[in-house]
Amino acid sequence: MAKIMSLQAAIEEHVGDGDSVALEGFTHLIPFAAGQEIIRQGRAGLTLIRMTPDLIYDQMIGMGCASKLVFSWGGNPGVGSLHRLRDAVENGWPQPLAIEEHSHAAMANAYDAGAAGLPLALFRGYIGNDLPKVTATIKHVDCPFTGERLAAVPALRPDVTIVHAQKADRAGNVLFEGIVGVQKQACLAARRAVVVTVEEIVDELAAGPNATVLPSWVVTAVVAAPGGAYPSYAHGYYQRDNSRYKQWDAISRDRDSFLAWMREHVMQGARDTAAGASHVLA
Amino acid sequence: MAKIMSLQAAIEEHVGDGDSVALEGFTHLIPFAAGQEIIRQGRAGLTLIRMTPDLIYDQMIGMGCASKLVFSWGGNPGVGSLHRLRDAVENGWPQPLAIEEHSHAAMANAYDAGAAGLPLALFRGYIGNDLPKVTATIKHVDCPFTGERLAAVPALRPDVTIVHAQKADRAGNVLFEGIVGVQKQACLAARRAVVVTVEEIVDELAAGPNATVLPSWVVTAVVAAPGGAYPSYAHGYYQRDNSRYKQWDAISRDRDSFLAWMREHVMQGARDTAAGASHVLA
Amino acid sequence: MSSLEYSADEMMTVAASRALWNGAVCFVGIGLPSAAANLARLTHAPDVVLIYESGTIGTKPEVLPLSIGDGELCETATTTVSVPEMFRYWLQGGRVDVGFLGTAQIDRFANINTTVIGPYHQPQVRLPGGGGAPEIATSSKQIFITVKHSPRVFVEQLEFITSVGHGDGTPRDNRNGALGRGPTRVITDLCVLEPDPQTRELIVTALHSGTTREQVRAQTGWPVRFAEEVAVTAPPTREELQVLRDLHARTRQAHGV
Amino acid sequence: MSSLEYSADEMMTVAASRALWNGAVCFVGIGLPSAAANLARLTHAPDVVLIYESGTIGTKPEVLPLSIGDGELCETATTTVSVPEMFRYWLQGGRVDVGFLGTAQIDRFANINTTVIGPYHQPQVRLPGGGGAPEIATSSKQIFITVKHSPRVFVEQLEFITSVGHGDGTPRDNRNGALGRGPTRVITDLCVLEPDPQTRELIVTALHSGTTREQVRAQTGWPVRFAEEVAVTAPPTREELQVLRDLHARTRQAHGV
Repeated sequence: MAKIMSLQAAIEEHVGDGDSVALEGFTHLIPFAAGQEIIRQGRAGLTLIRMTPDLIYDQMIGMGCASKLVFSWGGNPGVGSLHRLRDAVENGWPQPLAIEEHSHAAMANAYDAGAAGLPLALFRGYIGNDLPKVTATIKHVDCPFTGERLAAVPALRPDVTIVHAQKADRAGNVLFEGIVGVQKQACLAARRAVVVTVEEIVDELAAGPNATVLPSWVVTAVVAAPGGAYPSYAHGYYQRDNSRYKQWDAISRDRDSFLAWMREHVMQGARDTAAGASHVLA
Repeated sequence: MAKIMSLQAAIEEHVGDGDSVALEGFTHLIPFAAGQEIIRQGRAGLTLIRMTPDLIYDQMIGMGCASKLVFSWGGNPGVGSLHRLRDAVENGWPQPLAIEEHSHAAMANAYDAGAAGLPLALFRGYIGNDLPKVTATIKHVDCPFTGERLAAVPALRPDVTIVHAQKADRAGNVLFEGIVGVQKQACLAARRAVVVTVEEIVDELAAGPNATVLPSWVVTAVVAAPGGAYPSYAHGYYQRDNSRYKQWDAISRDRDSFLAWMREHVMQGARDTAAGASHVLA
Repeated sequence: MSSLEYSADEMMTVAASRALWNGAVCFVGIGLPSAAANLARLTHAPDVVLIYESGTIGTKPEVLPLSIGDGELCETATTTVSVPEMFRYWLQGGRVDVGFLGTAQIDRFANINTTVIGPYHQPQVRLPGGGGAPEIATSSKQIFITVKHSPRVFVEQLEFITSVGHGDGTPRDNRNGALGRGPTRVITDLCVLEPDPQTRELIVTALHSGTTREQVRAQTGWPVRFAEEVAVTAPPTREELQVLRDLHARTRQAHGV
Repeated sequence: MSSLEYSADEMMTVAASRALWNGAVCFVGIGLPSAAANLARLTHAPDVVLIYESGTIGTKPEVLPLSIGDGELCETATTTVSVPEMFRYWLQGGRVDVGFLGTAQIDRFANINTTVIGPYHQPQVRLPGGGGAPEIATSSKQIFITVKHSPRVFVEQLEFITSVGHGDGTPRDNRNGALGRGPTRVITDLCVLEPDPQTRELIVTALHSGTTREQVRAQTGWPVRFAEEVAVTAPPTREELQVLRDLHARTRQAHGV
């Protein structure tokens, strides 16, 4: 059964140095508040897993939390580069970052396999491109019925998965709505803990019979974090702050301006999340 | 784009002798009206695919529509045997019936693989039991990462899939709610045609963002068939007629009483479906 | 306890229900397992999580379902997923504490047959088949089986293994891929059997109150052995009986038969 | 047509939009492809089915999304599925008529690179990577690519193939597993290129109205060839321009920048 707790306590208890951690949310419901709490708590040596690292991993990488990144598209959506990710890969700043690079199809299938308790995902992919030359975890399996050669990748099984959702009820059942991405799969693939931040904790989820719901008993911790997906968005609560995504390009391009921004908006308290919460109220 | 048409026309146009046909619906939303129309039109030589043959395949087998059955649980749920299925398997009446027998996990995975355009499904199954000795399509694949030996079955790709749903809109988009079974997978796995009977055709589906919806462009024909799942049920419309399932045991136990019942309730017109429709109105 | 009147069937259902603990995640077969699992939920294990293969998770039916996919199961569930998701993410994903099965036949190693009596290709009796059981048997952390005792059910040799128990008694090797411990308890209308820790053969570990060893021997198709210490199953309590009878009464009324 | 003022970018988007037909199922990349696909939907192809990799199917956004997963895409969609389902059932399932991609670099066989400039392990410029493109490129029935013409984009040799086009020009063999025909059209701000039916090298099949062969040659990093008959792309119509400009204006307003 999920335990309802504070964000600080949830990260303290469930995320340790050196863990492999997936903070998922495909453009929508990105768990910024949780990622920034990990930064504030100074975690290091993490293997960060995420299809689209987005601003949150740019921040975590730039602040030195990560020693490895598993990903499939590392840009600032609609804007351009993730400069902190680039600086780490191109120049090893603030520290070298190992990368394991996949396609979206591979990572989505690998999460699916992790949720399904399989050791591998099989799919029609990695045909004719150079990714298998640089990513050691890509293999192939021949279909015993047709002879077709299919791509295989190991299941993704993060130690801890962290996601943001719209609602939990008081028992800790969680509802996701809108663009649901790979959140459910990433949660069900976690080996040790599933931490879910939510916009609000309610008496009744009022979900349809086939809504995307995680039952309480597969969730470790539920955290009320209104605005916790800001500057990404929470369908039904607030919109994506596209201007922030655009501003990030300038903020993050330079190491000093990045550090100054992080000090002001993240390290001295959850001001970024508060900005998100104010969007909800607005 | 789906074409809205009559049940008779849809079956005439899309189901031919010798086709492999999946009529799916896991206890809920079983497409009885469509199956009975296939009987009325006298189709023969069909390969019938269904996880739980249920009363509808018992009727189709007893009326001589089928030469082969692919299935994973062939009982009358909560009641006992399917006597027409047993008579075909045990005594070859009204004609011999080849069977390809699987577990639910295998068939569910095989539909999933069919929907996903894969040639095979891989899963952890068929361990320690005798099904692989009698079902030739069960093979194994070794995981290239862990060495684990996993079961493999070919993807299910019916020529035609037929399902029943609650609603379609006038464009032919289809909504399923409640126990959604393998309907979506079975539809997306079809090679040639997808026929959907529905309780009603409406202006707006009024579905949630993540409801189980089949877009019109993957559906071939939509048929208004109120009561079309009777004596199974349609969540939100009418309940399962458990007494009919129990009565079927006596009706179907004897060849003559079976034939008499079919003549009266099916062959002379869609009286069974009308009974279902009257449940809706009640 | 004053002496209550109860049937052997009621004793079986009550004994089976007691095996479930509060909070257990239970993948429920239809029939006897469903009655036992819901009795547990309505008595000592209110937070047991009941999963049916139709995709319903955390269901709390007011009446017993006739089929594995009755509407009641969906309407009272935490959520309802597709059948492929049920078998992939929830069962194969290793989330099930107890797979609760019935059967047509069982052998001394708790292998079960629900497929066929007689040769597969020339059956005397064609049974319904495996359904979810073959993989429930190997992906659940442990298996409970509940079935009425009779020599036609408890047989020396199965003609067909539909769902594996402890195979031929050889300790399971992880490499064969089964995740769980297999059958840990068989609950009948006469007794409870558990696998011998060494041989994995089913031995009687508890006799239901009032049952004799002779009765069990007479209803078992092999020379059944008894544990060194055989417990006695306490008879149903007044509450257990009341809740079970109410459940059956509600069910009869709801099903209109 | 009277002569209208329009930019080369507008010509590119309009030419790309015209390539889509009504009813086509189009898997849409962000940026230029998204603008072209939505322009098609708002002009000659109202029933084009737009799919974004975030899981939105049949989406009809009023404004262009900045990201592949803007809320607008979900709110206006027929349905929204999980990302694994999107890649498994919808893309790999073979349901996509046109995969519409942008790129950072492209070679003469329409292979594309969005991964890295310089050696992979010591990059000069680390690009975002493949995202959905590697499998869009091989599971869609055909691929359109739209990108601005420049010698840094149209290069003689890619340092990294992120998503395969026509490989080294050897005709595709079904056994390598790619389902579709690969890139059939590349639309730039100067021209349209298509693979030569024999060699599969991209050749210029249409010049946008007012563009010269010299301009194309100057902006292409290899000695580009021209088809025997080179068509001229009609300039944007008044309606196309109006709809496109309205779309961009609505988008600017909605994004608040």
